[in-house]
Amino acid sequence: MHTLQTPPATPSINDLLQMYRALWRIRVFEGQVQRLAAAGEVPGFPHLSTGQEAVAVGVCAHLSPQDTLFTSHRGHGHVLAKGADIEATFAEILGRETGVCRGRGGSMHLVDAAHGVLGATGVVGGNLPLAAGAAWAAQARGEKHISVVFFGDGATGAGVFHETVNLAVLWKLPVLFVCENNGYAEFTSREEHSNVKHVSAFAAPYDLTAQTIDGNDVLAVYAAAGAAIAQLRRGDGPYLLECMTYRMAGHFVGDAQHYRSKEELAAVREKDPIERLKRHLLAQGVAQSELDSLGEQAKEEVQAAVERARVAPHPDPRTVGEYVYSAPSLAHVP
Amino acid sequence: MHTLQTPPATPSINDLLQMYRALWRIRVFEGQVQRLAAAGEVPGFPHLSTGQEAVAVGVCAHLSPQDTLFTSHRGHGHVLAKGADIEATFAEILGRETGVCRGRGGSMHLVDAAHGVLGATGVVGGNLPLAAGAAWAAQARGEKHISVVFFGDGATGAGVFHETVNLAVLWKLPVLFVCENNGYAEFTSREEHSNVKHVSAFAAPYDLTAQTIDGNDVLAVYAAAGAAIAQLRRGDGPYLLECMTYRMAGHFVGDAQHYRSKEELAAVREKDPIERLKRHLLAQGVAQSELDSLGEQAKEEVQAAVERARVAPHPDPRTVGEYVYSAPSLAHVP
Amino acid sequence: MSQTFIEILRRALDEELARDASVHLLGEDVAAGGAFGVTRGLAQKHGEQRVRNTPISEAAITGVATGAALCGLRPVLEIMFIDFATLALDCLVNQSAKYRYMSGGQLAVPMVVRTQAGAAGGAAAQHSQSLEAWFIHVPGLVVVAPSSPVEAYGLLKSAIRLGDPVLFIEHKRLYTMREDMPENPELPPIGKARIAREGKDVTLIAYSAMVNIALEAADELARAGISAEVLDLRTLLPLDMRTIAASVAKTHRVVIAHEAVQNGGVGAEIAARIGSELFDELDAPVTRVACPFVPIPFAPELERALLPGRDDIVRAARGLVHGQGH
Amino acid sequence: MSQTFIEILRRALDEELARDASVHLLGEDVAAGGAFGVTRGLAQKHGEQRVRNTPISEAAITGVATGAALCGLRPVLEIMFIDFATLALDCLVNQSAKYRYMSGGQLAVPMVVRTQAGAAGGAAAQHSQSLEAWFIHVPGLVVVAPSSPVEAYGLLKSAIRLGDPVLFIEHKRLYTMREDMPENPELPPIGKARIAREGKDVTLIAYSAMVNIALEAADELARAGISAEVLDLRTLLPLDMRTIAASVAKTHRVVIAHEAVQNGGVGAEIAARIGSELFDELDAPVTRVACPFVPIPFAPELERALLPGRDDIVRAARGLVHGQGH
Ligand SMILES: Cc1ncc(C[n+]2csc(CCOP(=O)(O)OP(=O)(O)O)c2C)c(N)n1
Ligand SMILES: Cc1ncc(C[n+]2csc(CCOP(=O)(O)OP(=O)(O)O)c2C)c(N)n1
Ligand SMILES: [Mg+2]
Ligand SMILES: [Mg+2]
Repeated sequence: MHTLQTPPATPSINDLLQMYRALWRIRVFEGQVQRLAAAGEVPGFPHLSTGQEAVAVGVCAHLSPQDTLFTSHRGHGHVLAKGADIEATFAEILGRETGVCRGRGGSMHLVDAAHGVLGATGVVGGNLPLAAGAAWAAQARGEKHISVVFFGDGATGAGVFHETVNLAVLWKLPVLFVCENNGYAEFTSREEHSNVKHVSAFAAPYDLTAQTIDGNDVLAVYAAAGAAIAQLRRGDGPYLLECMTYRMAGHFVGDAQHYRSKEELAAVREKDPIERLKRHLLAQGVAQSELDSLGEQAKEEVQAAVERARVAPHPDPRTVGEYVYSAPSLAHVP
Repeated sequence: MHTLQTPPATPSINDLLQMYRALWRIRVFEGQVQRLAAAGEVPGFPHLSTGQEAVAVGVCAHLSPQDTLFTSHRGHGHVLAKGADIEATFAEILGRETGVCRGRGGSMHLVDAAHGVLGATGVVGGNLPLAAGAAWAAQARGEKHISVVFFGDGATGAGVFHETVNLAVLWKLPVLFVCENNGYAEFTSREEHSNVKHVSAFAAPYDLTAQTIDGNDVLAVYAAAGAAIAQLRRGDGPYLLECMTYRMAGHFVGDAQHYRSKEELAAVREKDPIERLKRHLLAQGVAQSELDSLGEQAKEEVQAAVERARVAPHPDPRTVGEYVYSAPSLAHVP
Repeated sequence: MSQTFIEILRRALDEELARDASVHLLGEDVAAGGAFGVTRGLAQKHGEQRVRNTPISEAAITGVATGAALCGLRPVLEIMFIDFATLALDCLVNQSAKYRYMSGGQLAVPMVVRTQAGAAGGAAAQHSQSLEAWFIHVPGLVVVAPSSPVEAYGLLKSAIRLGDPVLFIEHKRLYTMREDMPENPELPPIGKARIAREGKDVTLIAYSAMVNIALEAADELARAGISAEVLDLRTLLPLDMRTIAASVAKTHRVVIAHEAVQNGGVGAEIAARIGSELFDELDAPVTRVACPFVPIPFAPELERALLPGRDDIVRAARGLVHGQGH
Repeated sequence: MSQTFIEILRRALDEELARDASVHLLGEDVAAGGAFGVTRGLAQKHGEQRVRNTPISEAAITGVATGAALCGLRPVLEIMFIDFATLALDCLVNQSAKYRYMSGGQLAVPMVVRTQAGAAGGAAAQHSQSLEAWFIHVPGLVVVAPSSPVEAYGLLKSAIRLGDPVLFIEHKRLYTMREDMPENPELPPIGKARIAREGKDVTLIAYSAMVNIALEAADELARAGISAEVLDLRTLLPLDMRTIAASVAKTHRVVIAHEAVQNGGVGAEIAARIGSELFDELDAPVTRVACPFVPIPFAPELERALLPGRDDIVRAARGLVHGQGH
């Protein structure tokens, strides 16, 4: 496992306040998904990123709209942190015509091309080579932007993770592999999935630069991601960033979580990334009131967007057959 | 990469003479395949193991018929070293009714269940999880025998290699992974396939015991395999043995080998495992004449078997539909 | 007292684990009960060695199950969604299905791959597919798709005991369906269809969750004075043409209904065989009711608009009986 | 002067690489010319950045091609044998095919997957399959299967320029087929079948290498006074029913021939559609000539016994014309 070459970037207080608000945005957003899912307003089975927000925020703080992002089944936070419109994202999760994918994709297949969100996959590991491919396209065109892919620790059980890492290293692709190691794959703990405790350990054989950090510390994520992305932009090849984190919610909305003890869940709350940034900012002399109002602003911003999404129109059933092919002539298949 | 726990087994002179003959058996066998393939007598596109015989012989010297073996597209040598009948094996490669698979399988799909040869695959990497499964069956039944799988360095590009290693370690399966690293995958060198020079390097993250050895030195293979198999029989989990070797022939019979220089091919001949064992035995005081006669015996033994195989009956076309299902009632599909 | 599809499947697995020591379960989270709870409690009862959790490695676990089957275990592998069977196809198609043949009869692969398929409630494009048609195109495989809890109970047991690689497809909408277990349920033979309802005017051929929809359609048709016979194929490979022929000889009209997209679906093979083998029996063209050629959308109203339903079958059957549609 | 299928394919790739900077080739050994020599010399001419070798990682390279296509490259991926496409299906089916739909039209996957299929000379069970039927069952994909070098030239160019994920299937037996390149060859549109030979008594529908066998059968039938029309489908998805209908309206008899196993094959879909859409046009049942339901054996005499040939088509056509067979 390598350590950082370049000194960690240090965010200004203002940057941190932005991130604080961004963390709250995701937290509130996921809370609304949970609430409405419980109320039966959300189709499918959404997976929440509650507790893992610092990874999304700390990494995406370094990205431009041209940088491409791929995420997984647990991608709401990444998409928001990348700049996708809150209302359009929520509308997609509700399956509305105003959703980013016009209600065709849903929670597990969020795409917002205008903001560089090129996709999410419901098949674990399936997003990894796509991100490498986007990086290849940038490399082939001599463009300077990079590709980022977020995935869970369970995805390292999938062969395509290893295939993709091998190819990315071989081709020196500007792709950042961000693993959110939350210690579980569905109901099964990491120990039962693999003898390999840290995902970053997979990097060594390839001479892939990698680091394991505390993914609940947004400052640590910001610093590590900054250094990693700097390396990528220099054209020095891929980077694997493992962020140790915790999922405060169930695997999906409705998961009874029999596999986790009360104590464990309590301990998880201790590590809440929002609380930790708050403590840091208070120590830096930021007023409690300012932080509270930032939280409030995020809450209002999201809730307003959610309410607009809830009253947005549903897709027209007559349009169900659109977007299958490039040309109508190809689409005439019964 | 770990080193051996147990002292290397030391073969007796007699063991070595057996191995010398076994090496010649494979060498002559492959020579006959090449000769008859060139003459158009061999269907398909056989892949020869010429130059890699020491791996097959050194490993299989430790195996009983109950131990299961899986090999790849380059498996003639492994199958013979495991004890399969020479004539039935050659007959299979000729597609005859007397072949081990009654001519249904061919060079890339050799099976000889009676000798524990449970299969070969034409799909690179496909044999690895099958071998792990055979090991699981032994473990589940509390049997002491082990499972061995031979594969090439190119197979480490396939995701299923990594999936299988992870599972084998997790389940502590008695499976020996034997990689024949001959530096090429078809026409492309290892360097172009992976940034990982040594396949054994993949073991470290899993805490899988692994070793890289000179695969053209049958003594080294015998010793390393002996120690590895001892560990397996103790129930201490899987082992990865990387054998550095060279393919003296083309990727398949007919390969023009534009991708290798005359010098490289000459250097390869320098490393001939048969020559090396011969030098060792002469140094041990074995008479040249004895070695020559062993070579001669192998040659005659194989050539006689080949000639019998060549005149063996072809499969009856009317039986083409047999062996698809367990019961005729299931097989009535037009 | 009635039980759900999931509970009855669990009972079948429990009994097979108890009956035969060579039966082993494996799959992602199966020791924790599985994503849908089918295997709940089985690891505790039969041991974690018999009911094993696996990593997210569809390719490897299918290979491991196949290798174990070659050595005489009878693995029952759970692939959580048939959409993920795409990751297991090399092994299933190139190895499991062909092993008996390629080895000239030396080896067999007595294995069952349980998987879950179909669309419901916004599972969206990658968790809703019906891909059974791929598997009926592969010599050496057997494909079973039960239509009810009790059917699933017997068919799963028959599949586990068969001796060939079986793809066992469970429709997610059936998981909550309830039925009473009969005293001593018979085990339906693999390869035999079932007449779910007798009729004389038109034959409705269906399988999996579509059987119940076909039965509803038959009720509706009865009200319109049309007597529909409903066939539950149960096994898609091999196909029970004898039962189909007997029904067509009686009704001379056929509607084939499945949830999979029509193009290249199982219905195509059935229609083609009826068209060639029973040409002179047909009074009207064989009609297929299936999903239009579109991925499954997320939004419920789009999903609903796409999926074939009772009314589509009724309309097709009426068309045939009243001579419309051709 | 005539050229082989391989040489003409190479020319098409060479010209597309020169025409459009977004076209890139990737696959195992493609920079070294590829396993069959199709890409020989292209890396030297267009650079290793445009013609890239890959590791043996079918899943990842299909994903990499798809991701690059999402960003506007036009990757042409070589999957050495269609048997190995089993390793790429998650990406092809769950991602490449559905991307345009799942994104609500925001993104597209302009990608061609070239692959090689079919049985010849003892390639055996894992290197001989014809699996095109799986792909016509997947909304979002396009499937092309050329029957000759010149056809392949135009169809490959049309496929590269299309803007959808295209599976381009090359039959190994066609690789050595020679043809003269016309002066300025037209590019056949995707989705349009071709009348390979005009006739009036019976329609022979085929694609890929089976077209040439159907043409031989037509010669043989002509000697027996039967005028056979031969259709070369060229595109299997979408199917050109208009051309098929026009021919059937003329001949009223149909034989569908392909090398893939019959059960669940492309012929099933074609037969089913003719049976329902052209029911009243048919004077005889649609007959399929295909491979029996058996894996491809290694031994040449077994392989030969299994593969459908000219005589099978002739027999089927005679049966229809002389009213046998039903
Ligand atoms: C190939 C595949 N197998 C199984 C599943 C079912 N599944 C959905 S999420 C999940 C666990 C993923 O764990 P991890 O990658 O750690 O992500 P996390 O859910 O912890 O964020 C599984 C097994 C899937 N979606 N894809
Ligand atoms: C999945 C898959 N992809 C591609 C091929 C074509 N192929 C056959 S052998 C081979 C090279 C294998 O290299 P390696 O594993 O090192 O074995 P070696 O031939 O060197 O013994 C390839 C790419 C294949 N058989 N299977
Ligand atoms: Mg996880
Ligand atoms: Mg090699």
